[in-house]
Amino acid sequence: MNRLNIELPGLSLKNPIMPASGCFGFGKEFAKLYDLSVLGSIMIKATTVETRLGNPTPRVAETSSGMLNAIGLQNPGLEKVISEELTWLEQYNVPIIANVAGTLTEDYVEVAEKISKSPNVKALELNISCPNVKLGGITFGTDPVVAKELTAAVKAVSAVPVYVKLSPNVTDIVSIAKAVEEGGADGISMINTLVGMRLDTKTGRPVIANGTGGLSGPAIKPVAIRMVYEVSKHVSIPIIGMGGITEVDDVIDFLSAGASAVAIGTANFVDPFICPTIIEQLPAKLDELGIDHISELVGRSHR
Amino acid sequence: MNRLNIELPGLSLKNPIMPASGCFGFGKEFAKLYDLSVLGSIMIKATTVETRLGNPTPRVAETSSGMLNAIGLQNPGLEKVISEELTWLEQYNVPIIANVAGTLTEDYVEVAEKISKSPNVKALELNISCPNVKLGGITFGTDPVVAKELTAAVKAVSAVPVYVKLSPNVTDIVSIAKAVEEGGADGISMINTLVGMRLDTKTGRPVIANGTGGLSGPAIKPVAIRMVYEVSKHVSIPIIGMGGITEVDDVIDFLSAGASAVAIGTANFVDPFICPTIIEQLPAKLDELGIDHISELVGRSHR
Amino acid sequence: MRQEQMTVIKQKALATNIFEMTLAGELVSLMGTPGQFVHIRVSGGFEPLLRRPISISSINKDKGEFTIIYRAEGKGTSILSTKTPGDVVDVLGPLGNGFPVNIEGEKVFLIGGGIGVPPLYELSKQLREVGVEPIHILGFQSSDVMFYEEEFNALGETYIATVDGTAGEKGFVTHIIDQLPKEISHYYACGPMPMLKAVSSKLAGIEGFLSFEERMGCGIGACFACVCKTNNQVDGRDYVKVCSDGPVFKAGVVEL
Amino acid sequence: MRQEQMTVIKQKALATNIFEMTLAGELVSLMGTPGQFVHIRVSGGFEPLLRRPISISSINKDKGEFTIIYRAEGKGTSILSTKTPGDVVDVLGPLGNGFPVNIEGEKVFLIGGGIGVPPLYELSKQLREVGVEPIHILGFQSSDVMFYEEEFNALGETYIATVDGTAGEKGFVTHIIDQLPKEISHYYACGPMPMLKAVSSKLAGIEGFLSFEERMGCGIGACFACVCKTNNQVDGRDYVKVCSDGPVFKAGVVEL
Ligand SMILES: Cc1cc2nc3c(=O)[nH]c(=O)nc-3n(C[C@H](O)[C@H](O)[C@H](O)COP(=O)(O)OP(=O)(O)OC[C@H]3O[C@@H](n4cnc5c(N)ncnc54)[C@H](O)[C@@H]3O)c2cc1C
Ligand SMILES: Cc1cc2nc3c(=O)[nH]c(=O)nc-3n(C[C@H](O)[C@H](O)[C@H](O)COP(=O)(O)OP(=O)(O)OC[C@H]3O[C@@H](n4cnc5c(N)ncnc54)[C@H](O)[C@@H]3O)c2cc1C
Ligand SMILES: Cc1cc2nc3c(=O)[nH]c(=O)nc-3n(C[C@H](O)[C@H](O)[C@H](O)COP(=O)(O)O)c2cc1C
Ligand SMILES: Cc1cc2nc3c(=O)[nH]c(=O)nc-3n(C[C@H](O)[C@H](O)[C@H](O)COP(=O)(O)O)c2cc1C
Ligand code: FES
Ligand code: FES
Repeated sequence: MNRLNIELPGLSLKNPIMPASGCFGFGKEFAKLYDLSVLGSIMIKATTVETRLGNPTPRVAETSSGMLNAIGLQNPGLEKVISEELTWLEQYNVPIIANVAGTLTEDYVEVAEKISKSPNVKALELNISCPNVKLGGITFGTDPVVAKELTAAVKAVSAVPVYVKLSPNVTDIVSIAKAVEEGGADGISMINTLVGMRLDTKTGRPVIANGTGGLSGPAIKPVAIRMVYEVSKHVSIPIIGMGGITEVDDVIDFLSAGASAVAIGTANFVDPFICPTIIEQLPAKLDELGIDHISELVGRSHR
Repeated sequence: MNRLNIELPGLSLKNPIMPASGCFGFGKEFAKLYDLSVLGSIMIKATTVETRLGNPTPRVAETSSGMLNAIGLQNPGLEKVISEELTWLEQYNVPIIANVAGTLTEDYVEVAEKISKSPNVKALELNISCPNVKLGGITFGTDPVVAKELTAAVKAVSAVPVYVKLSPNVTDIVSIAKAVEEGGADGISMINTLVGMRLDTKTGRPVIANGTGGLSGPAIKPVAIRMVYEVSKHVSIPIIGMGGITEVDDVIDFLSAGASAVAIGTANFVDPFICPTIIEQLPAKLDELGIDHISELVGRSHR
Repeated sequence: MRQEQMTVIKQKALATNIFEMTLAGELVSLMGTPGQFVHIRVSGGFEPLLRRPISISSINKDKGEFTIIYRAEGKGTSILSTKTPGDVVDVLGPLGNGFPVNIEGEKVFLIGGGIGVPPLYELSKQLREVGVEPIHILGFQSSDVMFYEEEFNALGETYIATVDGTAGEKGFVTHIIDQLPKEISHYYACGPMPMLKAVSSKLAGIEGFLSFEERMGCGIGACFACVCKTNNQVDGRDYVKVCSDGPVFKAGVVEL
Repeated sequence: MRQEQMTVIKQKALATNIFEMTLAGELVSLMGTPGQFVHIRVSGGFEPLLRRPISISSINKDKGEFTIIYRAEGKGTSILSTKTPGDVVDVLGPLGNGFPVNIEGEKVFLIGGGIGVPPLYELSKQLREVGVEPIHILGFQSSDVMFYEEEFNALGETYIATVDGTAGEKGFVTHIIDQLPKEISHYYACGPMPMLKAVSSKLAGIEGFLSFEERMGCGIGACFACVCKTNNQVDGRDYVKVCSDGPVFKAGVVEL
């Protein structure tokens, strides 16, 4: 019996574990370390219409139990992602979730329409929450009306289900979640990074060239759990939860809070084998909790 | 020469270091450990009109580089705070900042009017950002219009300058800051805690009886620095910065980001001598940075 | 109360995940009543961030040493269990108000459950010194995690209960209480809340002292983390703080 | 590339805050060109969270050991400096592409600044093995933080510059370069960005290899943290990743 499989719109997951967008590139590097087919899914790096060079360096800084990044959506652009990266990924038996980004609605629509036709792309992740670009990104994710419209526009063209990735940098995440649900989203992924900043104590200047960056890692887990908990109470579409997962217990917590699957970001930098390690540890954890199938954990905190 | 003194509306601070509200009670316990007169100021526990019993326990939980609390504004009530706590504090040569909380505008106004007449209360801190009470608190801190009106109402009755304590749980903290400045605030204190949650992995239930709690400690420092940096660019009233300070370098960072003084919360639980220790370390730190007076650091990151 | 970098003198595993650690320093000179606790910072960084409250289980003023007994369970106590003699540990204490020893009485029950047992050891010693005869009733999950049976035996009658029956009576401390004559003037209890509840209702009518546990922040009374509701007002308040008003309260004071 | 819990064989202070550490494990068998680096996790927890990139400074395949030389400066490297023989350290490596050794040439400059010096040591050894004569030009802040002068001397001509003049020439490596005949086929440089800039403009026209530093996340090419702009397209890209395309690039490739 497979005790770990999860069925979500567009996604038949062997297990609920996947690397988070931006923390795994397009898989090539990690493929040198382990067989990518063990993963539930892969959320590939944000893709935009054109090639993006991203922000100046330094782009990362360490903080207490966390890190800041301001990569700035660097990616080779839609064409190359489809022709090179996604094609290369076809050798693995793993559904891909394509992270879609842009500046204008048209950009999102173009990327979504084209990338959703790639045979191994089984779902889109609409990135309306990137804090590290001046235009687009997070601006779409902080206003419910705008978020809903964008979701609807992308849904209209996408050949696969659409998950919308929410920003935690909002007063009321539930209202954004409800709006994207109304806009036709098939699921939600959350959370993206919190906007943060680190200064160089000697000079007083920001460490990251961009000034601010996105905070990720264990430091943000309590915020992520809270938001997943609240959103799952108010929407009926599934949630892919993330934010600070570093060990198997964190996965249990996200599922308990109401996520149906989880993504692991920063922890891949700390321990490149973290995804397969957690996948291996899950069955024993289920035994420990006296649970047959992992889906029984979903939303347990509400019951 | 005093290299550490800071002049702020209503406050002549010997140094820019003060314990944050809620992490120091009314000073009695720490007075057993050191002379409170060494402190720049003391931000006393939130005071409401009536006695409050607060939330059920457990009220605290630990997280990575942080903690959650849901005390729920427990306090002995306005009368007792004035007659017992503030009177007792008069023996120390230290200006008090009274943290004012309530459910309705009238409550805030009543507490502000009365407590601001206590001789050692030199400023008020308007708590529009407590995440741990069902009514009042944070609801005032997430809407600029409401925040401005409350500020104006309190300013109208307060005998001393009013600092408004901002919540980080908002989409646009600058708009709230500007609103309270327009409402007549003499200063801003920031940040209060981020709303978070921890689950018990075994049971899936929230560890804190209240469900959610406020996240504080080093984990939130990057968020706090970012917000102080942004707000200080857009308002002309001074900022008392806080969020995750545990060592002297953190103080430098907050000043660099634009704060004129800082408050220390959670770190008092970790090291009860943290405030006097940092005060002692500051002069050597100024030497190291080649700076004569601490005020030269304020807003350095913008220059 | 003081904060001190104390030196580890001894660290010994008593049972599965149960450790006994002896620490030396000047702070010991401030220790008095049994049932007080210390607030320990197990690492210099933020992993973990908060201190851990642990009861003082015995005091040796002559040597300037005291002992704690703790279960290595979560992050903090696991780190504590890796310390070896010569290491220093950041201790804040002694904290709180302990068990009263100057009582009028001849025989008393000392009732402990699991890691609630440790403070009863110093209590028992001090009671004997003032001529009170302690009868120990100690409950554990199983024999694996049982400790100090002999030490308590040396101080007075000792009854053991284990949930799984692997040592002593099978069951809870209340089963033993049921079987013993109640020829006591007082009882003292420390253990999980359900035990305190059961014990205080079984021994209703006899003056008792209960030691409570609550999650703590500051440990010194400043943060209101560890508050318990009281049945009646205490000093004009409807609540007490476990850390500074307790951890020991007269039975009946705290709402159970 | 592999991840391994490697064993500390030796830890030695070479100069003020400069440490030399030897590690053993199977990962050494994968090491090849000099100039590659390892990505080290210095603690099991989140303090600090990220790995630290450190160059391989010498390789001993027979013994299955390699050596790093690092400055204990911030959180991570300070913790690393407390490790003692027998401790294990989590190492990911070898990473990146190093300095090419199979060159056509007789004499080369090896130019290092501060903690950029370490990888030049293995480079120098390997160059000598293929019959190339290395001339070492090493810059340090002051004699306090200077290391490996003798080791480099044993491999070839070695010139030292210190900023404060406490050892060798007072000034920068470029002052020494100015004074030396440029009878070299290639140069290799590793050090801070301003040094790389100055050196490559001084030696313009000679083929050179520069090793770069950037803040890193993953260290393996997946996160785009360590990107540098290139002067011309490389494999159809306007950028390179220091961790996986570098850290060594031909002079002229990366925008300085
Ligand atoms: C007054 C008092 C005396 C105590 N005496 C002893 C003793 O002598 N021996 C012993 O083994 N234990 C004792 N405890 C319980 C002990 O404090 C906890 O077992 C310990 O804090 C758990 O820490 P951890 O690192 O193992 O767990 P973690 O799960 O890492 O702890 C996370 C957080 O929860 C808190 N916490 C977890 N469990 C408890 C608990 N039961 N009570 C209070 N806080 C808790 C921790 O302090 C920490 O802040 C006492 C508790 C109190 C309040
Ligand atoms: C390819 C490469 C090879 C290196 N080889 C060596 C070597 O052989 N010896 C040596 O002493 N140092 C070397 N460094 C620099 C070394 O990585 C940093 O000094 C070290 O990461 C600083 O960590 P910390 O814990 O002391 O500082 P912290 O201030 O705690 O570091 C905070 C964060 O910034 C990063 N960081 C800080 N300084 C640097 C830097 N100069 N380069 C990259 N990241 C940095 C850290 O990795 C960490 O993520 C190399 C760097 C790179 C990129
Ligand atoms: C270096 C880095 C790059 C990221 N890039 C993206 C991205 O391109 N698109 C996106 O939606 N999220 C991106 N994220 C956010 C992560 O996918 C994830 O939401 C966040 O980091 C929280 O998870 P974590 O704490 O496990 O890292 C990035 C995060 C990091 C650390
Ligand atoms: C236990 C606890 C109680 C608090 N109570 C209050 C309060 O009564 N009023 C208030 O304005 N802030 C309160 N705060 C927030 C702190 O004053 C401070 O804004 C926050 O903790 C961030 O600072 P820190 O990271 O240094 O703790 C409380 C924080 C903690 C941890
Ligand atoms: S733990 Fe802070 S008041 Fe008791
Ligand atoms: S450090 Fe991640 S790509 Fe280089």
